[in-house]
Amino acid sequence: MLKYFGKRLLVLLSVLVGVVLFVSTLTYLIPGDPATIILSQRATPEVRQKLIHELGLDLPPLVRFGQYWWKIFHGDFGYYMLSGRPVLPEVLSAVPYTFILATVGIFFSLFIGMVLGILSIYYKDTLFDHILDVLSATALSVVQYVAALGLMLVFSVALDWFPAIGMGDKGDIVGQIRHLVLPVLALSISWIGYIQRIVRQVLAETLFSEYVKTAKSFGIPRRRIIIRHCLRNAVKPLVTVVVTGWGALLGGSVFIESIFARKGLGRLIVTALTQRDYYVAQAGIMVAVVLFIIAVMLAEIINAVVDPRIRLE
Amino acid sequence: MDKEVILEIRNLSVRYRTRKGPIMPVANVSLRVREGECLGIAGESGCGKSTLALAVMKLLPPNARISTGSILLNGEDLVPLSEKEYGRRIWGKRIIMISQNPHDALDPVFRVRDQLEEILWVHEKSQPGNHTAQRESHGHEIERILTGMGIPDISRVLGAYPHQLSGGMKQRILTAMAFFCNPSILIADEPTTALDTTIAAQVTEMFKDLMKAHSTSLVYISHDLALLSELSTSVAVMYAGEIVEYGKTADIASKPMHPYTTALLAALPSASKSRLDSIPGRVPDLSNPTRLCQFSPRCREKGGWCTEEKPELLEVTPGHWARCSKFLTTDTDRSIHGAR
Amino acid sequence: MKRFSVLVILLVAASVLAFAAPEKVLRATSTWQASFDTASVGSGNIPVHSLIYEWLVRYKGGTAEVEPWLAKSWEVSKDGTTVTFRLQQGVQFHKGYGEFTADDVKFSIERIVKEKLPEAETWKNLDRVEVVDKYTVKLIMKSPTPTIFTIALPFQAGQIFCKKAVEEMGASAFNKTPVGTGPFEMTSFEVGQSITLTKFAKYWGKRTLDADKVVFSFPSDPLTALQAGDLDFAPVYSALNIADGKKAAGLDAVFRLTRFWWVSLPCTDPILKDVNARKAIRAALDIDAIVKVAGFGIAPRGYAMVPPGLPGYWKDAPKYSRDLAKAKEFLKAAGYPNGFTVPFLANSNTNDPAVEIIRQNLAEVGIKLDVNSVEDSTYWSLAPTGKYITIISYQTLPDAGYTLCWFVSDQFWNTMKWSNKQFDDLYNKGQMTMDKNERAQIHIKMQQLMDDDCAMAYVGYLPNGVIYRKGAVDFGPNNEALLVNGVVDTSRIRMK
Amino acid sequence: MGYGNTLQNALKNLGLRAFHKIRKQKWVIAKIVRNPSAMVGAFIVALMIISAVFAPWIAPHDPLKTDIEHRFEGPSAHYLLGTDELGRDTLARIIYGARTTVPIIFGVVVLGAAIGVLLGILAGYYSGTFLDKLLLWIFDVISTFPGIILVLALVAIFGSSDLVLTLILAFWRIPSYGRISRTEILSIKNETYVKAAEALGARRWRIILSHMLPNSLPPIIVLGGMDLGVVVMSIAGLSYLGLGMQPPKPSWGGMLSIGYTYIRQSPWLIIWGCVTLVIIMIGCSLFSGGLRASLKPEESLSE
Repeated sequence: MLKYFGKRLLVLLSVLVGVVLFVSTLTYLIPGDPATIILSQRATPEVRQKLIHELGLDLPPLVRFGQYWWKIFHGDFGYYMLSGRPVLPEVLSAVPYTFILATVGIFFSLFIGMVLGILSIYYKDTLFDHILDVLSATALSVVQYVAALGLMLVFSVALDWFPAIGMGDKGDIVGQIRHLVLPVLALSISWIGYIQRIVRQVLAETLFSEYVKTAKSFGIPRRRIIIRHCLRNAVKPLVTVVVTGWGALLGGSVFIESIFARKGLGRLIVTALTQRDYYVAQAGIMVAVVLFIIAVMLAEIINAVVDPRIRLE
Repeated sequence: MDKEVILEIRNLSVRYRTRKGPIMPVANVSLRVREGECLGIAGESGCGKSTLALAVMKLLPPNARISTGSILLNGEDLVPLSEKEYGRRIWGKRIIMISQNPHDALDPVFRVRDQLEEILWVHEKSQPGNHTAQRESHGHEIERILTGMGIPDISRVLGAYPHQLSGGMKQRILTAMAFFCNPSILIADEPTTALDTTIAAQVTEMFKDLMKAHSTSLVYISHDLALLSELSTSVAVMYAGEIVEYGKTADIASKPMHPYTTALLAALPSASKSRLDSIPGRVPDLSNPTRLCQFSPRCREKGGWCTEEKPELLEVTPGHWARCSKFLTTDTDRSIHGAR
Repeated sequence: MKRFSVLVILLVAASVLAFAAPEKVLRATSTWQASFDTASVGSGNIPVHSLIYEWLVRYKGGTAEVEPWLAKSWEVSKDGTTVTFRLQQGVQFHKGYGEFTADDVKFSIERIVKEKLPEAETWKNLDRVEVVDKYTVKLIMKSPTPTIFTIALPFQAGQIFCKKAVEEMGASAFNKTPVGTGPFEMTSFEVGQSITLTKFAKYWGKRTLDADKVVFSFPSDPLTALQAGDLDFAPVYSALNIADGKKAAGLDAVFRLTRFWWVSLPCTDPILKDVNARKAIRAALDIDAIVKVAGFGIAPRGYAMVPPGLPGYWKDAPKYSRDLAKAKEFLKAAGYPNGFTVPFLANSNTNDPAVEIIRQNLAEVGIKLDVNSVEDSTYWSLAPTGKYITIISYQTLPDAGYTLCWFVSDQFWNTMKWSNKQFDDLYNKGQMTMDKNERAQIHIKMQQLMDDDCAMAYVGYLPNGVIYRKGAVDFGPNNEALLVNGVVDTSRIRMK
Repeated sequence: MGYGNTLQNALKNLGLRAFHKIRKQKWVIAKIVRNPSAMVGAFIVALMIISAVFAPWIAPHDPLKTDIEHRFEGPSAHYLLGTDELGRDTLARIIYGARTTVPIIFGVVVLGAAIGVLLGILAGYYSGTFLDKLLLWIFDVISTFPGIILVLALVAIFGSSDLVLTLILAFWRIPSYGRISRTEILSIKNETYVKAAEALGARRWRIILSHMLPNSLPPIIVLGGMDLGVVVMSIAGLSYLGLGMQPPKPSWGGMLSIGYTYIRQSPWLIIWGCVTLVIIMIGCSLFSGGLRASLKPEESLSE
């Protein structure tokens, strides 16, 4: 089995290289010249030339591309264009915040989504099932930044139960939790809908499988069949969706982080892209991709553990 | 001498919604299963025998419904029962069914031991008396049951996952567990079809021993008449959703009445026969059942009377019914439905 | 159960601690500035940097006049080329970098010119800075320069840095740990997330803002944060934000109408290089509709570039109103009787409704606009190229010369690429004349030239100011905390 | 299924004889008709297409005509759903929004599915070979990119005209179609009837097109149904970042981000934006759910 994972790791590493190559070519092609965007209106032409030369923006793209890669090879991931600070520490410092948001968000949606999925199977084809079906479709359609604003207006402005922006100061755990509630809610509404639909669909399929017929005919109670047998077999597709979703969220959810003013990878990458801060964007995307690949590996390991057929291949 | 009737199916019909419109794979079938006996149901594939079994077990797929008739278990009609009531009183306690295809019959993600222990636990919970049997004792009990059934190398089998075992092994395990649960009726839906002959013979032997050891009455579905004649006390032959002949095994084996049964018996290989007769034509399409005798297009003994009206299931000799107009001339009109 | 009770005690202790010492914290937001070395970056983020750095002279509350600050007093030489400053004594720099002396003034100003930093243009006329003694310094200019007191010293180019700190730390470290003489010193910051400034105990001057800590954060939607009470004030520079701020319960807005707002008509465009084509566009535009739709009841219509109330305001500028017949005439004169097609640049992030009004106005006379709606950064990269008509607004500065400097020939930010020799000469002359009225007349003449040549269609004045929570902060008498061009100087804010 | 029957009786009582005729002809449609939620879904999807095709005849006003005196108004007799920042009628903009958005979302789904399925079938059929690994590698590269950032970068480079946006979003959706069709092909590949066809010497392409493609269609159509809603949401996300569709044409995604900008001037814009999106999403999900139920091969008579 280790050989199997070894091969998979190699493939995923090659994917990382592929994505990184794709990223660096992409960010160079984005129009808009950084010097104009960064420097103030009062900058004189000489200052502009100085900056362009310093940043190496006047070199032909291929040379810059090579230079960039040569530096990466030596562990230098480039620097902020304006302040010259090295990029990697800043990007890595954003990861824990995104990690917390992504993990809490995905597990919260997983829990609620599964409960609703099981309920809708338990009461299959009743009115309750159809209502849940429509509700999950509505949840799916919730656009993140609209949800974020709505939750803020209701819970922060009107009811003032939770703070609107920020992450709470370092020591104060209660504050950090209170700052986490609204972003997690805004993040997980669409995921709850998505997971509920998947759980319901997979359970529906397993409900008509042979082994469920055998279990039924041996008198095993319905609740036990759904929880033990159907759900256990639903874990595999569910894990793939949840863990890849978690990986994508590790790439940071752009809207949630910028509206709730939370530090995060997604916001960092998008601000860097809009300010054409190439090195920050590329480093950010690389870190996000590495996290995503770790998530994919995790998914495959969990699938192997859950499904003996893969493990003993 | 007849034993008491435990399960009676009275003109049961099942309706399927399919792509080509509604069809009736089971058309007002009536049968009786006596206690401790084995009723064999024979017929070519597509004649509705499995649908009949699923109907009795209330495991019909979503696009099928019991349209008419009733299923009486010790006098209680099961058709109106809900799935919940089936779960509480019937499944695993009064009736158990073993499916035709052993390969998917066990949950792929659980070890065999866990699934058997679950069945055991459920079974014990339903027994009156205390439920404090510990988990260890389950383990021993299972080994005791399986060794009793002559299944070799128990520890490997129990520790394995379903996909690591052969079809035959899985079928034997399921049969052993079914008999252990001691249901009043065990429905075996062609348990040996998916197995090769040697293993099939072992499984059949197993059924015979278990029949003797337990008081369970068996409904054995197969397309192999030879097998049924060994195993069952009475046989019902089905064709295109209808019972065409029904009676004691001995009567049917010796004096088959319905042309279809005679043709089936003729098709069986035996030492004396050099060439096998085959039945010309194909199984009729169930989506437009004829008003007349379904078998007439392939019947050798076709006569004038076949085209007049639909033959009834008539009791030609006591305890031996056949659905063929040729018996009408001897004005025997005691059809199955009128029987006591 | 035992572990749970320990957790409860811990939580209670943590929350009590938080309330034990009620610090007075001012929470605000502003634009994120990657570096705190405002000289090297050019556009200082005034709301933040006004707490850290100070000036020799600073603007009097809400006016273009200046008052002594780090310089107690000063005399100007007869020929107007030399200014001698007497400095405050005993002023301490942050983080124990010692006392503020004349060397720091010399270093701060000459550094800009020597290293060609963005504000080098402002000190173009500087000869040298001479240290007379520890608390006296002489500013010697090549020729009399009125801009010293109007824009150079009290604004970006005049912030005083600590010579010792910059030399010891080196530029890259300095831009992370700024050292100035301001009432607050920067204690921590997280990139793109927050900046924290704490009270500088040994501050020399009279303190207006008596907060213990000032925290800047950067939400993308500050209005909701204000309503939720997580922010006290937020600088804004759009009519919509100010209108929303005034409308929202519990909030109010203070602003000055100092961003001049105009439709830029590119003069090097093959069709629009003919003045008649440009005049046709100006005649076809319904400016009042634009102001009504995109002004949100805050931004008024304007007829010239320098806003009213600032020196150089052109009182009797011509007031154009929409005249389709005239527009048709101009089109015929330009040789395009049934109109033409020109590219238009729009900023998609602002969802500006004016774009649609302009498109429909011009369509009525046959001028078809090929609208490119691009995101913010691409917009500000393409705007200065002079290939598009666009509706745009620039920040005015207290000195009218610096408002008009953008339209000198081959200036990078001259979006129309309009060049007029007479305009350039007037600009240089303006930078030399010391007399205020004469200088104002020159600036008015410059605006007339631009108007005659129809390089742009004036629209009006957009607001630049602050939204704040009522009862949280106060901006002083006639909003003195708001500089004359609407930028907020946080050190002059009063907490309620 | 008591719930389903009452709906049908209601329809019967309405005397919709035609309704009965439909039921007889098409089995798939009959299956959908039996399933009420699929009915609702089909109705909404039809509504979307009708408003896209017949927009000029349905819309009460011209979506581009501005009315400066009545800006940011709530629903009124004249403007049923109220007006936007330029006084344009919101209802007309929603209906005309279909005209711009429906071609894009169907374009994205059809294009993404076509390329994705093609590559998926190739990968599935030649599974184990280098081609399979390469295609899977490409799928991984595209889908590993963190969500909207890939689309954002591509739109920033190639601009956001309708065609370019469709191509980019289709490119982004290829991996999900590719993977689904590949797994379908793998499961079908060693089915007996495929082996039989190969044994009979059928040419490879004929097998793929005649046998494999029809069988792998159901899950792909279902994913396509769901994707319609997802694409609208990504356009909404892009418009928020300023990379949405070119104004002044109205678009469903654009409405949300404009509604967000002017929420304090008039909350109606974002309300109707969300309502439209919710209806579309419900429509697509229920319709695709219905498709899945009806396209699933019947529970064959397990003889």
